[in-house]
Amino acid sequence: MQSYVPFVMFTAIGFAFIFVTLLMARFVRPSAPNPNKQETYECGPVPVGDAWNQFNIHYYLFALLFVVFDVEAAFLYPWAMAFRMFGLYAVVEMIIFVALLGVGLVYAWRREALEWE
Amino acid sequence: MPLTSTEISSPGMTINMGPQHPSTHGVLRLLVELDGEVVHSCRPVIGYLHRGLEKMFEARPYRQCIPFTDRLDYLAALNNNLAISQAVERVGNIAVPDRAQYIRVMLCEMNRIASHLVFIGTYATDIGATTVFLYAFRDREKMLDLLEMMTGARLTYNWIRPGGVPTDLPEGFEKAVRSVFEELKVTLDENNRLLTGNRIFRVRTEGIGVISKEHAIAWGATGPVIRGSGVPYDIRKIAPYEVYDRLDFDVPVFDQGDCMARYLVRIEEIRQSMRIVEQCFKDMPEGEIMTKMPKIFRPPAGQAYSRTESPRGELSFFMVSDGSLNPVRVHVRAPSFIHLSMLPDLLKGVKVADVIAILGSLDTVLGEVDR
Amino acid sequence: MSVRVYTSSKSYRAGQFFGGLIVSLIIIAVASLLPLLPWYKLNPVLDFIGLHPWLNAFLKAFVVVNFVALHVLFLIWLERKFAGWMQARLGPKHVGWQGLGQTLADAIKLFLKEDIVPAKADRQLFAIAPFLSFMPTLLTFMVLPFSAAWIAYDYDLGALFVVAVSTNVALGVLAAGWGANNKYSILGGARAVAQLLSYEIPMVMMILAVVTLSDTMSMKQIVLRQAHMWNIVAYWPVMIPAFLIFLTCALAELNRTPFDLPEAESELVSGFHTEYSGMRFAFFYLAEFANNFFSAGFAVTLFFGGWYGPILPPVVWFTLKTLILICVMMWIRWTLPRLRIDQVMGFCWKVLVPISLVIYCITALIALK
Amino acid sequence: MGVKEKSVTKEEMESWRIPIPGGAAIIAPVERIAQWARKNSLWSLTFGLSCCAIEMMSTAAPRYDLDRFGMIFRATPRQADVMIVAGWVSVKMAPYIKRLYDQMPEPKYVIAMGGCACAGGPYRDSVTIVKGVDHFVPVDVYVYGCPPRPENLINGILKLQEKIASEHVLTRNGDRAPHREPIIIGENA
Amino acid sequence: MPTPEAISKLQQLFSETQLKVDWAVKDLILDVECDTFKKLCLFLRRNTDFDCDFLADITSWDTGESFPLWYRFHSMSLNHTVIVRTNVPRDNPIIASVTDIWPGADWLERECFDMYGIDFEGHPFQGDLAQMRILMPKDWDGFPFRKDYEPVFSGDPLHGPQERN
Repeated sequence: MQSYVPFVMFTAIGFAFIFVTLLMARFVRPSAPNPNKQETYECGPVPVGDAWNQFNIHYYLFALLFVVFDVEAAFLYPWAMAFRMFGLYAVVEMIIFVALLGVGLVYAWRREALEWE
Repeated sequence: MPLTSTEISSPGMTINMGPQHPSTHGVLRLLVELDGEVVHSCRPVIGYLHRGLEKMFEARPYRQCIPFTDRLDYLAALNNNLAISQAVERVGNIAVPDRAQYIRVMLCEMNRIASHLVFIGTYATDIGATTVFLYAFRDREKMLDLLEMMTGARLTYNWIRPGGVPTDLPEGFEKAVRSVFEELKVTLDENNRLLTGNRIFRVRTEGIGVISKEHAIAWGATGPVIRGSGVPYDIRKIAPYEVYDRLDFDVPVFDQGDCMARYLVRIEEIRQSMRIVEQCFKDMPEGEIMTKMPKIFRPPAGQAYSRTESPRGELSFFMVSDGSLNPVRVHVRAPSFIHLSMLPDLLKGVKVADVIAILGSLDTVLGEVDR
Repeated sequence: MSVRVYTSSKSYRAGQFFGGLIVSLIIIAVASLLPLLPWYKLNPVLDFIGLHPWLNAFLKAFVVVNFVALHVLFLIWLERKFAGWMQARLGPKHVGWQGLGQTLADAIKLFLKEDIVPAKADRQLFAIAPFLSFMPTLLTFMVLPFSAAWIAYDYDLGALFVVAVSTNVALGVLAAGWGANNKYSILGGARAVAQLLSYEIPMVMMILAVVTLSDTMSMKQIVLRQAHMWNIVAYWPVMIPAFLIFLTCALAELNRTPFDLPEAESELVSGFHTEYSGMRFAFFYLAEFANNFFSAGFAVTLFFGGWYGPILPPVVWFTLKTLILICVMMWIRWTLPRLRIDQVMGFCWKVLVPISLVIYCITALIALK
Repeated sequence: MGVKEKSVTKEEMESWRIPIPGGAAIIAPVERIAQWARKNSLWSLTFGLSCCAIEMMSTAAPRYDLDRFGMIFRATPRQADVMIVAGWVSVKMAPYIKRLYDQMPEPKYVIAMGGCACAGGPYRDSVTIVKGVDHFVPVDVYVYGCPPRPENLINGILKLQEKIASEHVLTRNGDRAPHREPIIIGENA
Repeated sequence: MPTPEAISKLQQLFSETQLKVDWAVKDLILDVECDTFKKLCLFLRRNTDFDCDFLADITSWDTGESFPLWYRFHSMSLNHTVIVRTNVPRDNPIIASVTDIWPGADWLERECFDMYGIDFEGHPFQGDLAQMRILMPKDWDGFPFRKDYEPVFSGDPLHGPQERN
């Protein structure tokens, strides 16, 4: 548990830093709201429609790819700490693992998942 | 089959770009319909600078129209002065002395350089290279110094007028011009290396916003836009005015029709303009600079138009006179106006970032579009 | 009438260059002096070895927060001055000596500025976004080793911790973009997430490469392994490309110019922080520059031997190296144009990811030796 | 229409000031700091209309360099302090400028740059042009000229800084209309 | 300048067309009636001796009795300019649109509509006043470039015409 103390403290102090600053600013800053000011900014004209609508699927695909590769990285970190125990065998296994992922990447590439269009 | 099926279409998002937008080059408003990052359709809305200039001309004597033309295409005010002066001269059958013609051509070319430098700067900013903007403006300041030396103003010169030019070249002008040009040639190469040789700039502009030759002609594009599409349409060559037929210069033409081609045309035009100015100094005859004009100028009834090559394209003034003090009608054929009308076609299916790249490459001036 | 025509000869331009060189050296010297004064003396005091762990952590966190805030003030000034120098102008000049008070004035002004929350915005998300973008940055500072003694917490999983925490910046950006209910913000936020996540992968792989070579994840240990030779020199065939990939990814993570699409001024006004004003906006700025410092410092830790260097104290060496790297990033920022989103993503997935996978495999083989 | 000039009493103005324990002795230095910060960090809205916008760009460019005075251009009104209306304002444009001004956070300032923005300029007899932006936003500094030279604009900015430095800034109410005394530069031009 | 044979052929086909050459700038000027105008345009575009593929300009003005329209065409291949003039009556200003021949005529025609109220038959936005308006605000009353135009002052700078002062 002891090792989490700095982590907790940093989070708390960071939070407090922003919070206190914003709170202090709250007492000194002017405030003069008006309907125009409250409205969303869109280059002067009144915004057309709402900004919250469904998004293109491309973003989603990149997120999926990211998850795959990040999980890979998460596996590799413990591996990097321990592979010296097993020698070349472990390295070859890791390369096969990475190559499998590479094949996946090539597959996605070929299926044009990496194209934005 | 691609993984990303386009059959699932999300409801479009309509975005306003402008009137206050960092890169709409003035107060153009683009209503862009987006699907994610891809533009479905785009509708330009103009008229935010409309001040009824053509109507105001109708209530003014011919010579008093000139100050207003400065504020049409404010980046190349002298070219506008020249265009309306030519229209008035054609209506009133006025001949212009040779020396005045040379001075006019020279200054117009210098103004063209200044205008193209603004294009380089703003276009670089549109693409994201802020530094080039400042370099271009640093060079432009030197050009403005020269123009100020001649005309006494930085931006709105009101200097070329029907019948000639008001003042002769000032002392030491040639020397100043030469020294500035020496520098400009160096800095132009530098800027050019920063952009043209830059891979990022190339991928952002090559093959983007392609205007085919037929398309450009059908839509009435002129100037660097049509020359970037492979049509050697330059009024200075095909219908020479002033002394352009006596000068030796090339019309740069590129075939690709993309943003890069339009950019390269303008870069090359700066070099050609410098060439023209240097020739003007060499060939300029001595003599009068202003024709004797009547105090009260009443041209005969009739219609006339002028065609000139402004930095943006074919700038033409159409003038109708009924023999009275004021024109009945002055119409401005503003090249930017025509170029903007091509936008909806050009912007179909491009990315948001390309909207800016394409719009910037047309180099429109909204003061001219809205009149 | 005569008008002065400004001309510049070759010698003038050479003078400009050397002048700039001298100015940059002075900047670096000043920058190295800044941390020199309090830090070196505070070093033993700050360790607080005998204190209660909670109090110890509290004091450390307090000092780090203040360091970050103050250093960012300096960094923003440096950025503007550097930009001025690159762009043939002067940069801030009239506020304090050579404009050093400029950022302070900006900060106080933003502090006194009205705070606007759009009526249509999601208030909770809108409010939490600055926290989400600043806190991960601050947490990464926790494990940044300025010297062997001056490290807030020598976490034995430091490198992994950095990877885990710094990804959360994307969350803050997305919250800002989505919460404001502004179309520019949303596009900026979506771009940011796609870009930050994608560039995370080659970056993680390169960190992993260094970890594999050093056989440790502790930041302090990574530097200690470089006592005789910097990583980038010792294993140059893999580490030079690794550093270049790391730098590229860092630029992308920081939204700096070839990759500043989330806040692309020419198309998305201000991107994800379009709707933010006053102090809330200041925190995005703060986070961005703090992140910049951290990325450069992290690169120094991984590749350039951290605090090691002759004569000068370790903290100074570390800061000096970091500042030089920051200047390189600024140099890149003020030189290059901006890419398009599909090109950014294509570059990452088609170039950086495969290369980084290959480099990692080679590194593993080297490390085995 | 135009800007409404509210008449306020001195007590009313005093009541807007933020009550800080310690009274004037504390307020004075705090206010001085606030004035210093505000005047030295005028972020301008990237907003150009016509010819004057080009001169505004020139002013930001290397020879004149607005960054010296701590003035940078921000693209969004949410982060801007001063709006330089550079150019003529048509009837079609006026509502947008009004909205942009409204969307800026307090405290905010307006510089009317050029004859057109000040009073209609050469287009005074055009039906579509508004005769000066002060018909719908309060203007702090009028910089005349057609277009004003960069030096002139810098003069206007410095004058605005002086004005800010003499303002009571720590007020909860953002409406500074009663304090406004416009500065006019080069009116006889 | 088109060849004499081409000009004589044009005169045979369009006998009612008045033909004039402006020798100062060597332009061919054609005066046509409103109803044969479209036919002439098609001829100019399609005939290889004229080959007017480039529409340079459209404008009109107000004489008090009618709205003359002035078209300037250019041929890229033959490098000559042809000007076509026609008159539309003031009480019923309507003329065929040339947007189907030269797409670039779109905005130029819209501008003529905006300023003079001339209706272009066959224009994509024909009859839709709000869409046709291009420079003036959508809700503007009247056509400002007409000689008899009297603005209705609203007094509000944010809406409607401005007073002259």
